[in-house]
Amino acid sequence: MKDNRYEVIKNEMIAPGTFLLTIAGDDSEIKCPGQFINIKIDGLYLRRPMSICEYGGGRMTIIYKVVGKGTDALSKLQAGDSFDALCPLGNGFMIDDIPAGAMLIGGGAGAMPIYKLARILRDEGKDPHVIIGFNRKEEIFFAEEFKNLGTRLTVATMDGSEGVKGTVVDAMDGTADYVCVCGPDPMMKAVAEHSKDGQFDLGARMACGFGACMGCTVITNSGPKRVCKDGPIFKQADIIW
Amino acid sequence: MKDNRYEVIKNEMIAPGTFLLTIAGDDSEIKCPGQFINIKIDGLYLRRPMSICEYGGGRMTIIYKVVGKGTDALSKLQAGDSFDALCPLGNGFMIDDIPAGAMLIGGGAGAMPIYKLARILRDEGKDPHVIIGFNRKEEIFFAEEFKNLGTRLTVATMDGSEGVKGTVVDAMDGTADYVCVCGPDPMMKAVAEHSKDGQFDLGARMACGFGACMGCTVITNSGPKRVCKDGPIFKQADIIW
Amino acid sequence: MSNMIDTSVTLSGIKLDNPIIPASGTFGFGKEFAQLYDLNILGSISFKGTTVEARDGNKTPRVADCQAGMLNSVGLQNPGLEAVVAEEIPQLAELCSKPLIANISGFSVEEFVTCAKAMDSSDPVGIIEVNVSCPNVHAGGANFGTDAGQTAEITKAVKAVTSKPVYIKLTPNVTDIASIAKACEDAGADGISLINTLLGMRIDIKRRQPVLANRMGGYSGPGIFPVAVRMVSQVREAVDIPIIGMGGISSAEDVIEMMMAGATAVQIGAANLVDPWICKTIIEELPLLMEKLGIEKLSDIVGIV
Amino acid sequence: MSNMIDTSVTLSGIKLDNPIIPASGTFGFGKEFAQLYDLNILGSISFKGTTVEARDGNKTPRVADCQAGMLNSVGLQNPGLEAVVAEEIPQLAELCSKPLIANISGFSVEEFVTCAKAMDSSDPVGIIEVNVSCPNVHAGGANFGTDAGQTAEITKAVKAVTSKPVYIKLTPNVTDIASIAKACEDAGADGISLINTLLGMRIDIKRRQPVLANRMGGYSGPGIFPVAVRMVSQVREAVDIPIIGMGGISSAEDVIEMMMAGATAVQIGAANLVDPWICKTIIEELPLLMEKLGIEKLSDIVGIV
Ligand SMILES: Cc1cc2nc3c(=O)[nH]c(=O)nc-3n(C[C@H](O)[C@H](O)[C@H](O)COP(=O)(O)OP(=O)(O)OC[C@H]3O[C@@H](n4cnc5c(N)ncnc54)[C@H](O)[C@@H]3O)c2cc1C
Ligand SMILES: Cc1cc2nc3c(=O)[nH]c(=O)nc-3n(C[C@H](O)[C@H](O)[C@H](O)COP(=O)(O)OP(=O)(O)OC[C@H]3O[C@@H](n4cnc5c(N)ncnc54)[C@H](O)[C@@H]3O)c2cc1C
Ligand SMILES: Cc1cc2nc3c(=O)[nH]c(=O)nc-3n(C[C@H](O)[C@H](O)[C@H](O)COP(=O)(O)O)c2cc1C
Ligand SMILES: Cc1cc2nc3c(=O)[nH]c(=O)nc-3n(C[C@H](O)[C@H](O)[C@H](O)COP(=O)(O)O)c2cc1C
Ligand code: FES
Ligand code: FES
Repeated sequence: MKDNRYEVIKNEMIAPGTFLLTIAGDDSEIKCPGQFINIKIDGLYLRRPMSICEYGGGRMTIIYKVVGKGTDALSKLQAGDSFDALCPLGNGFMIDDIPAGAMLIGGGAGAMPIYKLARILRDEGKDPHVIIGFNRKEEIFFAEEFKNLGTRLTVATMDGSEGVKGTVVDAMDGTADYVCVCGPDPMMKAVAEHSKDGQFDLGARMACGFGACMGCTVITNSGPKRVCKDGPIFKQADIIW
Repeated sequence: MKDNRYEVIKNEMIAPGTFLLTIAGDDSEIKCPGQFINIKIDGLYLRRPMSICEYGGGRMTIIYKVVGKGTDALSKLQAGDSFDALCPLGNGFMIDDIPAGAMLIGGGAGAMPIYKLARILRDEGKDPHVIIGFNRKEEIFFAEEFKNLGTRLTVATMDGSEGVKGTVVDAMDGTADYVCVCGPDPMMKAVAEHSKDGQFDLGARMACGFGACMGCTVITNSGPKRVCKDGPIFKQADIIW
Repeated sequence: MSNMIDTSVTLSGIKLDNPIIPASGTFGFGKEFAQLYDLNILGSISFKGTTVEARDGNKTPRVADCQAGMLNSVGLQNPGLEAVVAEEIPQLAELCSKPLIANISGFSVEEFVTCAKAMDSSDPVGIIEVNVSCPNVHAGGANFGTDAGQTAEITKAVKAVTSKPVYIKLTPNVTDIASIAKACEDAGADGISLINTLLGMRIDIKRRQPVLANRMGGYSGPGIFPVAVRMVSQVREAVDIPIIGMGGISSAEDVIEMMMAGATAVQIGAANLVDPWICKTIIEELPLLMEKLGIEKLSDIVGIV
Repeated sequence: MSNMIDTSVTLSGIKLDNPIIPASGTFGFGKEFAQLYDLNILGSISFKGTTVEARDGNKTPRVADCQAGMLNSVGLQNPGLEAVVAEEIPQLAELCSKPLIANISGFSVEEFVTCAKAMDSSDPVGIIEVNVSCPNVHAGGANFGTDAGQTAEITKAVKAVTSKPVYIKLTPNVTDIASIAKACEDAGADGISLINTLLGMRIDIKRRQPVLANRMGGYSGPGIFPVAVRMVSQVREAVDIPIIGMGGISSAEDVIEMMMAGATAVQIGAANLVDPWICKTIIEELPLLMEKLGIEKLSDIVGIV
C-alpha cells in the first residue's frame, strides 16, 4: 500500500449515473483484479473505496455509480485534476485456485473486476465463461470489450431487452462447479445457491480500508474477518450468507 | 452587501510576509475607503475580513499580512483562481467631516486605506498631510505611490532607516487638529492622545461582518457598537481607549 | 415542482409555511437580513436572546473560527427587555408578519418570569423559547440547563405567567438529555428546542492564550451536527411534545435529516453568519429535494427514523 | 533543526521519546502500520480495546463518514484477553519495543479486574488504560463512565491488582468531566486519558434509516477537537495527575494546542484511518514547529494556557 497521487485522464458517463474514470499514476503494486483503492475526496473525511477494473502501464480504470456526496464529487472531476488514493488495498481473486471453465459472473456496475479477470484467465488458457447481468439494455456497458475478449459470453437483462431475460442465475442454467462473482449482495447470494465452489467479492462499509479499524468486519466460517484486509474476495466455503 | 465572486489578477509579495492582492469583480457598491470585504476561504468555516485599499473600474486591491491559516491560504492564490466575498461591508471614512489639512496616519500593513483616502481628499482639494510608519525601511511598501500622490508625506521608521526615526506620533510633531488613522491598536491610541478630533479604523475579531452576531462589539461613549456594522470607522469622541 | 408539495409544519397550533427558522443570536432582530430578502418567506424567526437588563456581553475577542464551525462567547448582549419589547419587536414585526419566537434568558427564575410576562403581552410573539443555558447566579453559577430539577422549575414558573406556547431550549452539555427533556414535558412545556452550543475551547498557540477572552465558548456549526441529530432522536423517544431541532444545519438535506430524527421544525444558526442567504436558499431547495426523495408532506417525515 | 529541541515527555515515570501515541481502536495491534513505518519512532501505542471474552463487535454498517469526522459503532471487536496476551502483545512487542499502553474494557467491575491482572503480568505493557465508556450490564446497561462513583469503583478495583500506572479513559458524554476526573484521582488513578468519542448519529435520508446498524455511534475526528481541548483544560484544572489528551488531533499544531491545554502526551485516533502515515508525519514536524514557536522542551508547555 502506498499513498499515491493520480491524475484524471478521462471521466465519462457510460450509462445513466455510471461513470468510467481513467487515471494515471502508480499501479506497480497491484497484483490482481478484485483489489481496490481508497480515494481521498476534498471536503469529505473518510476516503471512498473503489474497485480497480483495469490496470497496467501506469493507468487504471474505475467504474462507479453516483450514489452520494463522494461519488457526486468524483463525477465532477475533469481531465488534469488529481487526487490522492491508497493503492492497492485488499486481496484480489486467487487466480491459481480458479479451474479452467469457471464461470465469471458480474452484476451491474460491480461487474467490472470480472473483465480484467476474464482477460487474465483467457491468457492463461483457462477458457472462462463470462455472465454479466443488467436491468436493461441501456445500462449495459463494456459489452463490446467483453465480446472482444473472445471468451464465452452470456448477457442477461431483467427486462429481456438483451440476451437472456432474467438474472445472472437464470443465465447460469443449473449449478456451476466454480464461480467468481462481483455484484450486489442479493445477487451473490443467489449465485452461491447455484454453485459448488467459488470466490465472491464481498461488499462492506469501510473506514480505513487497510485493516486498522475493524469497521468492515464480516463473520465467516473461519471467524470474524476484515473485508478490506482479509478480503474483499472470499472463498465460497468461508462465507455465511 | 452582495456575495460576489472575485477573480485573482495578481497576488504578489510586496514586503516580507505582506502581499498585495489585485482582484476583479463587482465593486459597484463600495462607497469610500475604510470599508471591507469578508472572504470565504476553502476549508475554513468563518470568512476572513480584509480592508479594501483601492477600488474602481471593477478592480480592487487588498493588502494583507500572513498571520495564520486563512491568510496563508490567501497567499497561495494564483492569477485565475477565484473566491467568494461579501462586499462591501461597514462604513468607511466620513469624508465630508474631514477638514482641509487633516493628518492621515497609517501604520504598517494597516496603512493602506489611507492611500485611497489621501487621493480622494487631494482630488477634493483638501490637501491632507500623510504620515506612514513602519518598523524599518525594508517593510515600507507603496512608498512610490504615496510620493506620487503629490500630497505632503512624512515617513517614520522605528529604526530610523528612512525618514523620521520613531513612531508616527514622533512624526506628528505636536497635537493635530484632525486625524484619520488606520493601524494597530496601540498606535491608534497613541495618536488619539495627540489629536483633538478625528476618525479611527478600529480592529476587532469578527464572525459575520455584517451586524448579525454581536461578535465584534466595542463599548463606545454612545453605548455598545458593532465594529463591523456601526464602524469600523469611529469618531474620536466616541471611542473609549 | 409539483403543486402537491407541502412544506408546512405546525408547532403547538401555530402553522408555519415551512420549518425554517433562523436561530437566536445569529439573526439579530432581522434588520440586516431584511435588506437581503423578504423575511416573510421564513417559517418564523427566533430573535436575539433577551434578558431583563441590557447587557454589553463578554469581553472580546468573543468569536473564533474552528475548522468545522465556530466558537462564540457573545454573552447575551442585548438592549434589555424594555427596549426589545418597545422597539425591537415592533420593528421586526414590520419586517416579518409571522408569529415570532421570543428567546429569553435569565440569571434567576424571577428574571425568566419577568421576561415571559412581557413577551406574553407582546402581540407579535407566537412562541416563548426559554434558553436555560445560563448560569444560575443564586446557585453558585452552575448552569440551569444541566439540572433537570432547575429546568423544570423554570418551565413551571414561566408556564404560570403566559398562555403562549413555551419551548424550553436545552443545552447539549449534559449526560442525559432525554431525562431533562422529560422533566420539561412533565413540568408543562409545550415543546423543546435543541441543541444550544457545545462547550468548546481553542488556543492560539503563537500567543499562548485562549482564542476567546472568555477562555471557553459555545461551539456551533457543521461539526456539532452529528451530536444534534443524536440528541433530537433521543429526545423524540422520550417526549411527545414537538421539537425544534438545530445544531450545524447548513443545507436542505440537513433539514430533512433533522426532521427524520424527530424535529417538527428546525433552526439555522451559525450558517447565517457565513452565508446570509442560507435560509432563503434552503427554503427554495426544500420542495425540490422533497420531490427527489418522494416526500409530499414534510410533516410526514418527522421522527420516522 | 537545533540539537536542543527536546520532544520527550514523561508519563508516571515512563519516559516517551515524544508525546505521539496512536489511539486505541484505530491502530489495531500495529501490524498494518509496521509495514508503513518503524513503530519505534512512536512515543507509545495504545492497542485495540481488550475484553475478557472474544467479541465479534456490533452489526454492520458500523462506520460512517460525517463531514468533520466519522462515526463508529465497532463495539469492541477483539480476540479476547487470552489471545491478546498470548499472541497479539508479543507480536506487537516485536514490532515496537516501547512500553505499550493496554486499553482494557469490561461490562462489570470483575471483568476490568481480570483484564488488569493479565496486563499487569504482560511485560511489554507499560501503562494500563481503562476504557470506562462501556455499558455496565449489572446496572441496567447505563454507561460506567457517566457516573463518578462507578468510575471511581473501577479505578480502585484495578489499582488493587496492578503495580503498573493506571490511566482512566473518560467519556465526554457527561455534564461535568472535571468531577469525574477528580473522582478517579481520589480513587488512586495515575493519569487520565480523554476524550473518548462523542455520541452521535447520522441518518441516510434516501433509505430513511440510521447510517449505522447500531443507530448511534461514537463521533471522532477534527469536529470534536474544540470539545476535547475544552475538557482537557477543565480536567487539568481539577487534577494533578498527568493527562493523555485526544480527540480530533490531526497535525503538529493540534498536538501543541492539546498540550498547552494540559495534556502531557496525546493520542491520534481517526486521523490514522484516513492518513496511515499521520503519526510519522507529526513526529517529523513537531521539532520544526517547536523551533518556530520558540519551544525548546516540549514538556514545558503542558498546561501553560
Ligand atoms: C472494496 C469496495 C469496492 C468498491 N468498488 C466500487 C466500484 O468499483 N464502483 C462503485 O460504484 N462503487 C464501489 N464501491 C462502493 C462505493 O465505495 C460507495 O458507493 C461510495 O463510497 C459511496 O460514497 P458516496 O459519498 O457517494 O455515498 P454516501 O453519501 O456515503 O452514501 C450514499 C448512499 O450509498 C450507500 N453507501 C455508501 N457507502 C457504501 C458502500 N461501501 N457499500 C454500499 N453502499 C454504500 C449509503 O448507505 C447511502 O445510501 C466499493 C465499495 C467497497 C467497500
Ligand atoms: C474590518 C477588518 C479589516 C481588516 N483588514 C485587514 C487588511 O487589510 N490586511 C490584513 O492583513 N489584515 C486585515 N484584517 C485582519 C485579518 O482579518 C486577520 O489577520 C485574518 O482574519 C487572520 O486570519 P488567519 O486565518 O490568517 O489567522 P488565524 O489563524 O485566524 O489567526 C492567526 C493570528 O492572527 C490573530 N488574528 C486573527 N484574526 C484577527 C483579527 N481580526 N484582528 C487581529 N488579529 C487577528 C489571531 O489571534 C492569531 O494570533 C482586518 C480585520 C478586520 C476586522
Ligand atoms: C453568535 C451566536 C450567538 C448566539 N446567541 C444565542 C442566544 O442569544 N440565545 C440562544 O438561545 N442561543 C444562542 N445561540 C445558539 C444558537 O441559537 C444555536 O442554538 C446554536 O448555535 C446551534 O445551532 P447552529 O450550529 O446552527 O449555530 C447563539 C449562537 C451563536 C453562534
Ligand atoms: C474505529 C474506532 C475504534 C475505537 N475503539 C476504541 C477502543 O477499543 N477503546 C477505546 O478506549 N477507544 C476506542 N476508540 C476511541 C479512540 O481511541 C479515541 O478516544 C477517539 O476516537 C477520539 O480521538 P480521535 O478524534 O483522534 O479519533 C475508537 C475510535 C475509533 C474511531
Ligand atoms: S475498513 Fe478498517 S478494518 Fe476494514
Ligand atoms: S462580526 Fe457579527 S456583528 Fe460584527
